Amino acid sequence: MSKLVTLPEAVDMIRDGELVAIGGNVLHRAPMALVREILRQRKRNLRIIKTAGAMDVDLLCMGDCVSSVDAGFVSYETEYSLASHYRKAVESGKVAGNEHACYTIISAMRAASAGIPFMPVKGLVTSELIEENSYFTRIKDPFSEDLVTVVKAIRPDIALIHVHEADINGNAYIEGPLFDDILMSRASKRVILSAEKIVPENKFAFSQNKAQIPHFLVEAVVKAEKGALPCSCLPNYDINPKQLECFKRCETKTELAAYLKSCEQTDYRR
Amino acid sequence: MSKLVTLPEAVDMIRDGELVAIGGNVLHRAPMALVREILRQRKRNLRIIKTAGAMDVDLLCMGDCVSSVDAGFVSYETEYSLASHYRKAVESGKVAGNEHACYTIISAMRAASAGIPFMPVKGLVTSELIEENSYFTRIKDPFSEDLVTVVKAIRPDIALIHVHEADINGNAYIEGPLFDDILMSRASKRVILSAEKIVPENKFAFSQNKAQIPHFLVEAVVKAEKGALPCSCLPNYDINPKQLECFKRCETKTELAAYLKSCEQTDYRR
Amino acid sequence: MGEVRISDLMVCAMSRLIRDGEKVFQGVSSHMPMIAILLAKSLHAPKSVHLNIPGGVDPNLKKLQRYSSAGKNLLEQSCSIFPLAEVFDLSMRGELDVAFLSGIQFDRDGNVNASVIGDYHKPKVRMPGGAGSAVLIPTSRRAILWRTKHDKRTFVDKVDFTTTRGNIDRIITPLCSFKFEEGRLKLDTIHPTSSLKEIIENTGFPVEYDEIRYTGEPTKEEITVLQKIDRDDIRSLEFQLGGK
Amino acid sequence: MGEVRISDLMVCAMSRLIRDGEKVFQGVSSHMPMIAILLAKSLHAPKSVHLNIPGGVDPNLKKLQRYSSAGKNLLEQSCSIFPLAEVFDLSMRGELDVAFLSGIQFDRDGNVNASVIGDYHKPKVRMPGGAGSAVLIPTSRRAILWRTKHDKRTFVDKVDFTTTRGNIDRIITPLCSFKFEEGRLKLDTIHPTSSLKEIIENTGFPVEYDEIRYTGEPTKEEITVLQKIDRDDIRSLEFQLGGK
Repeated sequence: MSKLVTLPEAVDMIRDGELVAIGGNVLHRAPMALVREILRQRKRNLRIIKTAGAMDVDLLCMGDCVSSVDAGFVSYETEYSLASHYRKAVESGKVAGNEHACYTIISAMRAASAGIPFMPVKGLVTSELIEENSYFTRIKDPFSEDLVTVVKAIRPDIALIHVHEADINGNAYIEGPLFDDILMSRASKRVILSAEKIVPENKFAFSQNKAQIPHFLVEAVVKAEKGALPCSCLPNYDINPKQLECFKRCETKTELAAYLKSCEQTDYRR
Repeated sequence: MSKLVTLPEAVDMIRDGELVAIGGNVLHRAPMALVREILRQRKRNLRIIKTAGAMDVDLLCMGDCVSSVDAGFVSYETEYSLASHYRKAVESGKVAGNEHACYTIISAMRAASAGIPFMPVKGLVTSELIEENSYFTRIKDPFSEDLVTVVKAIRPDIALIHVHEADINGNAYIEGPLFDDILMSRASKRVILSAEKIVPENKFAFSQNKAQIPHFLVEAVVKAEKGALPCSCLPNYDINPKQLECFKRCETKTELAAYLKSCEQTDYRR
Repeated sequence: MGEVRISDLMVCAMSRLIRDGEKVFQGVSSHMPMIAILLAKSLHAPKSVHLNIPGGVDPNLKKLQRYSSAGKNLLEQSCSIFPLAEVFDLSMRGELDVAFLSGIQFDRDGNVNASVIGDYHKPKVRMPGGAGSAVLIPTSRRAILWRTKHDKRTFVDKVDFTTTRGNIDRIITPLCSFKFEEGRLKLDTIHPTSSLKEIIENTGFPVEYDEIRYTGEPTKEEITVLQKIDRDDIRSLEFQLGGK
Repeated sequence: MGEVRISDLMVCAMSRLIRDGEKVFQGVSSHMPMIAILLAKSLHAPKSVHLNIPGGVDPNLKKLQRYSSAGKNLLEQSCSIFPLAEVFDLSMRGELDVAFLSGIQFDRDGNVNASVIGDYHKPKVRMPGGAGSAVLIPTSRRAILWRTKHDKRTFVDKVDFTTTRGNIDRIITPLCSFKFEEGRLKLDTIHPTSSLKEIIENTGFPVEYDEIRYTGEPTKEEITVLQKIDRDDIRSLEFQLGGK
């Protein structure tokens, strides 16, 4: 049975309030078509998980889709400056900004992927993050009696990951940097993929490049050529500065709606 | 500076009493040339770490090189029956057989690779292994107050891994099943590689197949064509049943010495 | 029925327990389960997912290795790689449907010994180790155990050592299939090559059952497929070698 | 000296801290450290190891990305892949030599704030997050910090929030280099474009020093190499954009 669905069908699988992990890193291979459709469908109170986010998290905050963000970093990099909508949402108290190091997000997802409730983290030593956040605490190492910081497991309800190739069963291949997406696909209860290209079912069987995400972890696949734009999905395409700047200039709901509208033709292309 | 050394030089780097992790799985890609040289150099009191061992552990036990074995499984598979020298050594009390599940070895190495003192293990629930072995214990999950079993980290002093290709800097590539060798290369303080082939320094840079073990983790590289025999190193070669059976027939020290001698020409070929 | 071989019967019994779409793991020294999975995938459970140690998901096995059920051939033509450590993780988070595992002693309460005969720290016999059993029996949705010996030293009143216990679905032996229900092992089906009497005589605990049922014989179709996927009769190896 | 640019000076100062053979990590929003590593590898530290987020070990960078220091180009012609999660692990087990990191506030006691200005739970300003700082500053052998702003809001008496503290080696600013010794930040070298007076006026804690020393100007060789590896002057981006 094919797992291929349309973009609206895929996003319809996300329920308000769910814990949603987003693949990619800063402006690279973020599942932007899926993110835009979340705004169009007015999802609410999503709790976002990301190691290093940028436009994805910013856009979701501007669209009022988010109640919390657990991340190690949320900002555009040097050239495109700060994620102002995320920032405003946290500063106003609308969104809970659950601060992590990228590594504690990774550690928390490793815990989830191994079915364990927490993960010790060596590096978090002298930090007010431990006292101020309920997902960190210190326990005794039972073997040495030394204190060790631990982070609570994060098991996302759903992961949104943009890949280069997928087949209709859900086997998926990412070219180049994997970032933390493979771990994310394991840590999450369900996985929705958007893919630049739908490949024949036996393609990976006869290829050197095996799918890094096996079909049985995947719930749905959306064909989404250019589905990461305006973020990059190299080697297919680099960022689209014009579209990125166009969004960065959005300040009102009307401007946001216009931005979303302007992407519809690409996003809905099958 | 080249890390290429001879087989005797490599094994000379292993000190008596060290915690030695051995790559491969059962009869597949075990670093047998290195193992044989350990016997020739009469190393003593090595503490062996392996997920699923077979002839490697058996041979080391027969050579009186071992004081303990931490493993999930030590046996030849169906056709070649049990690891009788390992078994005798444990039953006689000469070797401490520290019983694990393969997964608790993996978990313990994951802990070491993340610099943490222990790792929670979901699956070890009702088991006398927990009470009877000091490297397992139960602690409270600080977030739920539920009990969780944890395994103590295992940080081998040295890992011995047989690979298909390595360059003189220590970058190494394994074809086919990786088993737990990549994790092992991270968890261990030092890594010694034996390689079927020494490839030019820029080979991996221009290849699709990148080294899975980066040079900076590696201390020494030995050129060891057929270095896994009589175990398999596919696709290069499958097991050598004749040599395997020849060893399985060894019962006395004299026969063992003859077996080791018979491999010298292959093992010492440069 | 005449020509029913125990190895065929056991493999078919194991195979039929696999349901379509299930994720199924087989480990080391596990030729019979490996062949059972291949059989199920050829017949009633084409969408079941074959997981193994090297990590080839649903390999297209052209030739089985006689000496190993964990070799490189298990990567052949697989679409994705999902090796041992990942399979363990999958089970730990509750998503592995079936794990084929073994042990050397089983008792009526569902305890499994894969460790030692005798005292744990001064064992009379040290076994190879349970490999996956200790962590997979408790966490897989259904653990299917098999053992090619069925005698009073294997099915005992009380195991010498509890390596693990957990979600046991069935234990397949040369004489019968046990199921685990209401906290104890019960006779599920009697192999047509055996009898209730023989089972009772060879079991170290009282044999309990709800009704007398027999294991279905291998069908012609099953035998035909078995002969195709396992030309060299590797499924009988454990018997030829006197059990593991 | 005339033409010394602060961006060149800072990158050279960072670069010179890298010793041959060291494993050095640069993260997100880290163009200056990235270029400093490339410079070191071209000159005095050819065997230093360049680690980054996508994971290309020692990539052969033909063109830098203006908008990112974490892109796919960082895999180009690398011999092996060692991505972020692995770099973190490496640091956790004590084997990462140098991590280039940042923060928004630093105090004399070596505390680093990468989190908020104001109250943690009701922040006046919420920062992007420390990404790697919180776990890498304590675990890397030497954390080298850089910040393109040097004022009394950045170098403060007491940070608003202690995100982390740890093995700080140097903090490179547009005015000077601080070192961390005997439990406190001390002035290490004064940039030739600055002065002790300017540093004191722009630092929120008493400026302590053992002796007055100056940061060496970029050499001709360094500038030549910089112009080659960073043709587009991406190293000056943080200044053009008014700091991060």
